[in-house]
Amino acid sequence: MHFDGTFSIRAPRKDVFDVLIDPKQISRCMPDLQKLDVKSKEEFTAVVRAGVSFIKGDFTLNFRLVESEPPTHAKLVARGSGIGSAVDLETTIDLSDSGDGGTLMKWQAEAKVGGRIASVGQRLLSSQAQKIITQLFECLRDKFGTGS
Amino acid sequence: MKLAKLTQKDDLVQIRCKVNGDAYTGTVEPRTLLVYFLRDVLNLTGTHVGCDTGHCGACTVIMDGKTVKSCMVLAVQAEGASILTVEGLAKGENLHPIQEAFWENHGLQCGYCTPGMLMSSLFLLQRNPNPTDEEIRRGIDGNLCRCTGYVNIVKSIKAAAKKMRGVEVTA
Amino acid sequence: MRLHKKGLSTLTKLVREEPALWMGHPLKRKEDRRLLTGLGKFVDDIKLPGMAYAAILRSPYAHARILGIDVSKAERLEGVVCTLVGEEVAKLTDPFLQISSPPANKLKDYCLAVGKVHFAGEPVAAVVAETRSTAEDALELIDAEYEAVDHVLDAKEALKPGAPVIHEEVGSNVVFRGKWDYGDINAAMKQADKVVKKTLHFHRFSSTPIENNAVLAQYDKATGFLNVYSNNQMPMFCIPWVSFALKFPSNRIRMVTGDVGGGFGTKIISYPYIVLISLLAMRSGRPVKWIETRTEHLSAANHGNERMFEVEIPVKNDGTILGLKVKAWDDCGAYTRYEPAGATIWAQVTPGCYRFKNFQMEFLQVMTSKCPVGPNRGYSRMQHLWMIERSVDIVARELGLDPTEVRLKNFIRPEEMPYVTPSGGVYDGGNYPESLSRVLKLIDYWRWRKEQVEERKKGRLIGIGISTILDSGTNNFGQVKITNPENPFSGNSEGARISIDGLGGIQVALGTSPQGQGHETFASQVVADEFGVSPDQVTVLMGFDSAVNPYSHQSGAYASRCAVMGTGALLGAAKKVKEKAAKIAAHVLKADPESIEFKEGHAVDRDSGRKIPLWQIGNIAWVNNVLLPEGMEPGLVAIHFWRPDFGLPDEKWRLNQTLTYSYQSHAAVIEMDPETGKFKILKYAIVDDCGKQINPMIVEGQVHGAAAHGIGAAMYENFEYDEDGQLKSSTLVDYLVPTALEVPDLVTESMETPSLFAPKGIKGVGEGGGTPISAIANAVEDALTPYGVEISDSHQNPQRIYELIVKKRKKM
Amino acid sequence: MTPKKFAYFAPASLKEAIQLLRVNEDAKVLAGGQSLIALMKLRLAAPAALVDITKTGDLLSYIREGKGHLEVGALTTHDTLERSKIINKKFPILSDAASKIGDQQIRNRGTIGGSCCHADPAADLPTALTALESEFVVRGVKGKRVIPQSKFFVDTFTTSIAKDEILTEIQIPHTPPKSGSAYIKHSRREGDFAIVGVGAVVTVGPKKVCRDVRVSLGAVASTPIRAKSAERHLKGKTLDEGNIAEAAERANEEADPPSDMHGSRQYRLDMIKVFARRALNLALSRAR
Repeated sequence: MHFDGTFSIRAPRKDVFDVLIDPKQISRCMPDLQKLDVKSKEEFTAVVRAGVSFIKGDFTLNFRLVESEPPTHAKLVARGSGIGSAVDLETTIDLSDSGDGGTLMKWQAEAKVGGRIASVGQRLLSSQAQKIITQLFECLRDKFGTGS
Repeated sequence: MKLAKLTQKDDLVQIRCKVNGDAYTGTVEPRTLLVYFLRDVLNLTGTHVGCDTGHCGACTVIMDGKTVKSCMVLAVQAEGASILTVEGLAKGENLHPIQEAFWENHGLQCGYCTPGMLMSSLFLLQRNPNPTDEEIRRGIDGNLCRCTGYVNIVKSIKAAAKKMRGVEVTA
Repeated sequence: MRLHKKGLSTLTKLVREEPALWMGHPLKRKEDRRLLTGLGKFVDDIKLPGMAYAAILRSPYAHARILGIDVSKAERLEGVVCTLVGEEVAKLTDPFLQISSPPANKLKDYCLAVGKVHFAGEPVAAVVAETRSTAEDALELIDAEYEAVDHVLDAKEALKPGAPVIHEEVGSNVVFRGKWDYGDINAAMKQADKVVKKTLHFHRFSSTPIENNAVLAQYDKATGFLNVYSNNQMPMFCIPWVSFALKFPSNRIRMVTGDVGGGFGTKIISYPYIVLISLLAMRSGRPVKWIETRTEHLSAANHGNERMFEVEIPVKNDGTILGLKVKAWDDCGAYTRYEPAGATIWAQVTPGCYRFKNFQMEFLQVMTSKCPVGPNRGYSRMQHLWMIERSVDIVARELGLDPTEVRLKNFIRPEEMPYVTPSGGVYDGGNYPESLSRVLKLIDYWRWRKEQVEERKKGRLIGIGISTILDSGTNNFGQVKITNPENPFSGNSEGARISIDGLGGIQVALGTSPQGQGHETFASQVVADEFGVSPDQVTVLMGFDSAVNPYSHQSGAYASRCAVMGTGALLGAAKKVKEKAAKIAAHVLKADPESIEFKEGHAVDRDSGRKIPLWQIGNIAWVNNVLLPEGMEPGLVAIHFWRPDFGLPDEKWRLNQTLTYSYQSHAAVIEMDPETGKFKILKYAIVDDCGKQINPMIVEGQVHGAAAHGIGAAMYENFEYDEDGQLKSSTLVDYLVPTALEVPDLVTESMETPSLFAPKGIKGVGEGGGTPISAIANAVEDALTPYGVEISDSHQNPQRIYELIVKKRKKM
Repeated sequence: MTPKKFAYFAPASLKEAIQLLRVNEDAKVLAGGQSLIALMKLRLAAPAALVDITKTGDLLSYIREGKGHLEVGALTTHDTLERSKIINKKFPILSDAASKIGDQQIRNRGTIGGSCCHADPAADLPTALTALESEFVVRGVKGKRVIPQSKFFVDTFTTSIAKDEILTEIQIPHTPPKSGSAYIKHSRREGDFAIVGVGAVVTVGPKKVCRDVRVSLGAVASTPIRAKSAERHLKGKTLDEGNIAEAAERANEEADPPSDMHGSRQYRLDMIKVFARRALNLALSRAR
């Protein structure tokens, strides 16, 4: 499943970048964070409670910052599991100046869900995955106040 | 206000129910499905399990007069209920007319769906003693069969309807 | 059985020599009383003292390396008895036998994934616990870590350079590549007025019996026996797999089956589960039961073979088919559990019912990151026959001829029987033109054709589809030597034992392991006729027990063999028992053994009319044995193993691959809703001919069931994967098994052309060759004639049909 | 397959049930259980506690006349709805929907309240009730409140019922004379989840003019929705084939359907038009 989006943020690129690679900041935007374990600047584990309504469960996700070119580009991959399912997430963020002193953030996410959720929840999977991922990025955007 | 006794996840719950006319009392985990209560606790293994999602109907029993899929009902929900399973159909050596009709019309092959199919047929015929083919097919739309293509099941139910109405069946 | 009588052909009447009493009679089934009263004995109904339950953890990935599996939390859960992971399995067992030739046979297959997972749903770990629920709870506590690697879901993609290789040890994804070439296809192409070309796709589905796979294994330390209660369809055929994998002596493996809730082929390759549960039983020291869930069954038991075809058909303008040139890609999924058998079994019916002599087929079997395939009602032939029947209709359409006309023009004629096909098949009798004309009459074909034209004017789309196919039965295992000449299998054989005890009781045991086909009934009928008794007086052991039943390692219920093979074995055993009983009777009656016949429970001296009851013969044989003729061994029991006269493939792979060739003609009338792509069946008719029928009621039931499977496959059932290799239809919410509302009433009629080679003229029945899949595809295309839509897929999904219509509408 | 462990309560009154919901973290109401138990068996849902409201002794299964509306108790089964003479006569759209749910056993056990609270966007009754502009009576600690349909379905599997509230009744406003209603769905097999479900209610004025019309859609968004654009197009116009077809062409404007193996997004968008037209025509044919 592929998702992407673009935001304008009223903050300088460097500030935005610093937030995006800070595990503590990002994890606050994750749905119902249960636990965060920061191993290093590049690696952290988050336990989040995610799902749709009462169909939810805890997912343990190991994040790794695999590409970092401050303040323009970052790539974060996560692998984890929950509700008898495996989740692989690859997100890429590219920042550029929006001209008015703000930042243009282009994000892309590639999500792969396997196992129980994928095999019995096909009908709802992609719309719900989209919802969760979009919310995450909207939350990050909102940290800076919305742009235009 | 006094609440119902607070139970924990690991607590067992007592249930009382009637199965094929006999009263049973026992304790079960709340998560025990009715079908496993019947099969594992009461040793009534005629009721079968064929799927996880309540689609195949092999586990169909009659609970308080209506067919239910016993894999989609918790045993605790059967508290106080009266249940009829396939084992309760025949009276001693005498088969129920529906059982006879299935036998005579080759309404079964592997026999795995048959107990559930019989229960649905009984419920259908109790409500509608003279169903059309279409009504029969609707009446068993919750029971999957992979052997018969349903043709002889429909035929069996028609023949059973005649028997139960007291009309003589001619071969 | 009115229909049955109507179905008797003139030919049959001529050869119906002796007045059989029970054969041909629609006897009520002996199995039914227990099944109707809830007393059937299925695996899950068995409880052994101290029994524990297993549950299996499965891969969420289509293709991934296993980085680690941590079972420690699961093992600490109260009620957990033991666990097992792939690494341990690799130490405890040998990889499963492979029947392919090198390099595909280098494939390493274990009962739990070792090092890598190859499809979503593959078992990776197992838990044994005191209860089902606790075992399932424990699965949630296993931490399995994977690293996904690229997967491949399409057979053609899997062949491309750089494609992910499913099994590195094989080196590529190719299982088998072979070319069948008969006649002169190039000359046929030159002779042709036209060469019709088409690309076709046959989809994945499975027969999905209502009872899932089930295994209960017990290792008895006292006797050293491994007792396996399962619903496997070929329990003795899987012994080599179980014995070699477990490194356990075959003479201490006891295989037992009881009532089986349908099989249809899908229960043949359950040996990985038999090995897994046996290992768990050995490890835990407890009897261990495993009942597959429906989700497990749909995602990981086995699917039918998916196949792609590129077809070229040289034809004459008058509809004569000169030959068939085909390239086929068979997708067998992630393992070769019974493959590459499927790569050759289609060749049983190489030209279908048609006379063309020029045939070329290039066949590739390829592995992908999907559930492994396995036998499935109509195994490997239905894909091929669908391709042929679809092709015949395409030819008719392109030439502007009626599809019945093209069929009649190209059918093998009854007077050509027995007919030897280009691939060496020997068709054992039949009248295809009559079968077709009967089904046309049954469905009122020409009236529908007229009505179709009238209705089209009113905007109503009626479609009529027909199909005549072969339903080959009793396979010659020599066919697997085509893919690997080293395979130590050929021919076919079955065992039966008949005894008359000291009180005159007749007991029969057969090697066939039934799953609903009524073996107790048909065997009683056959034996009753032999001894001149009523079937009630014959007891046939239910199920199969290797410690009790006679068997061959080809025993089992598959490939429509039971009636033919079982009867062959029964007749042989009966002959032996009768010979001995006749000697005893002759001795007592002071008569010539040659003049003894068996009638009404007695041995009768034809010459004097004097007789002695069977029980008295049994009494002398077993108990009162001083009265035996001098030198005669006591006892009245015989085992017979019967084998048909089969050969081996020649250098061109010519071989008679099966003993019998039943056939069916189907006709479907549908009404299409062009606004949605959905359609319904208005009428469905079938004419079948499976030779002489032992029990016409059972035969008709088999015809119904096979048709319902084909209708399900054509209209509802489909295994579809998403781009990540996840099965989208892994529950009955999405895997759409037809209910009584979807399967129409089936109008049937039968013919009875006796087999020229099988005992009593019987032919195998029950698979139906997936005929509705082509009849319905043909009907859909016919209904859409105003749009000129072509149907190239075997699954008629409404959305796809709708999209085809929309595409054509845009062009119109 | 078996559910994970949970605590089970069978309170003797609704009041007690509400208290139990309030004090138990992650508790879920159990009525017929035909959706919930399946999800629990698949271990996709694992509530810590179930509060079984079928043994409260409070009457929750009824179909009766209220003031300007029909009152349907939350525990009324699909089977009862399907067979109810009054529903058949006044709200055939509900009989249509109820009769197409799952199969006979599911209809025997599943309830209208359960179906609404489960709020599966592809379910039949919520879509039909949306076209009827029904109201939902819920009881909580503070007593009773009535939630209008437009505020009831919030998201996939999500309603505006609070954690400690229980749906007790659905109120269906009576339609004026010369109204007709219908629900039809497009599905692979009859009892399957809808690929597209359409509910329609029309009221015919003098000269066959459309006095009022409501079209609801299921399985094409995260909740059942109204096809407002189609409604607007038809209101005030003559209810003839042409106008209905034109309105139906607009029926998918508010939809945002998902894709699955039975129907892609585009297929659903196209099918909405077809089934909106058919539902409107059927509803019209029933308007007397």
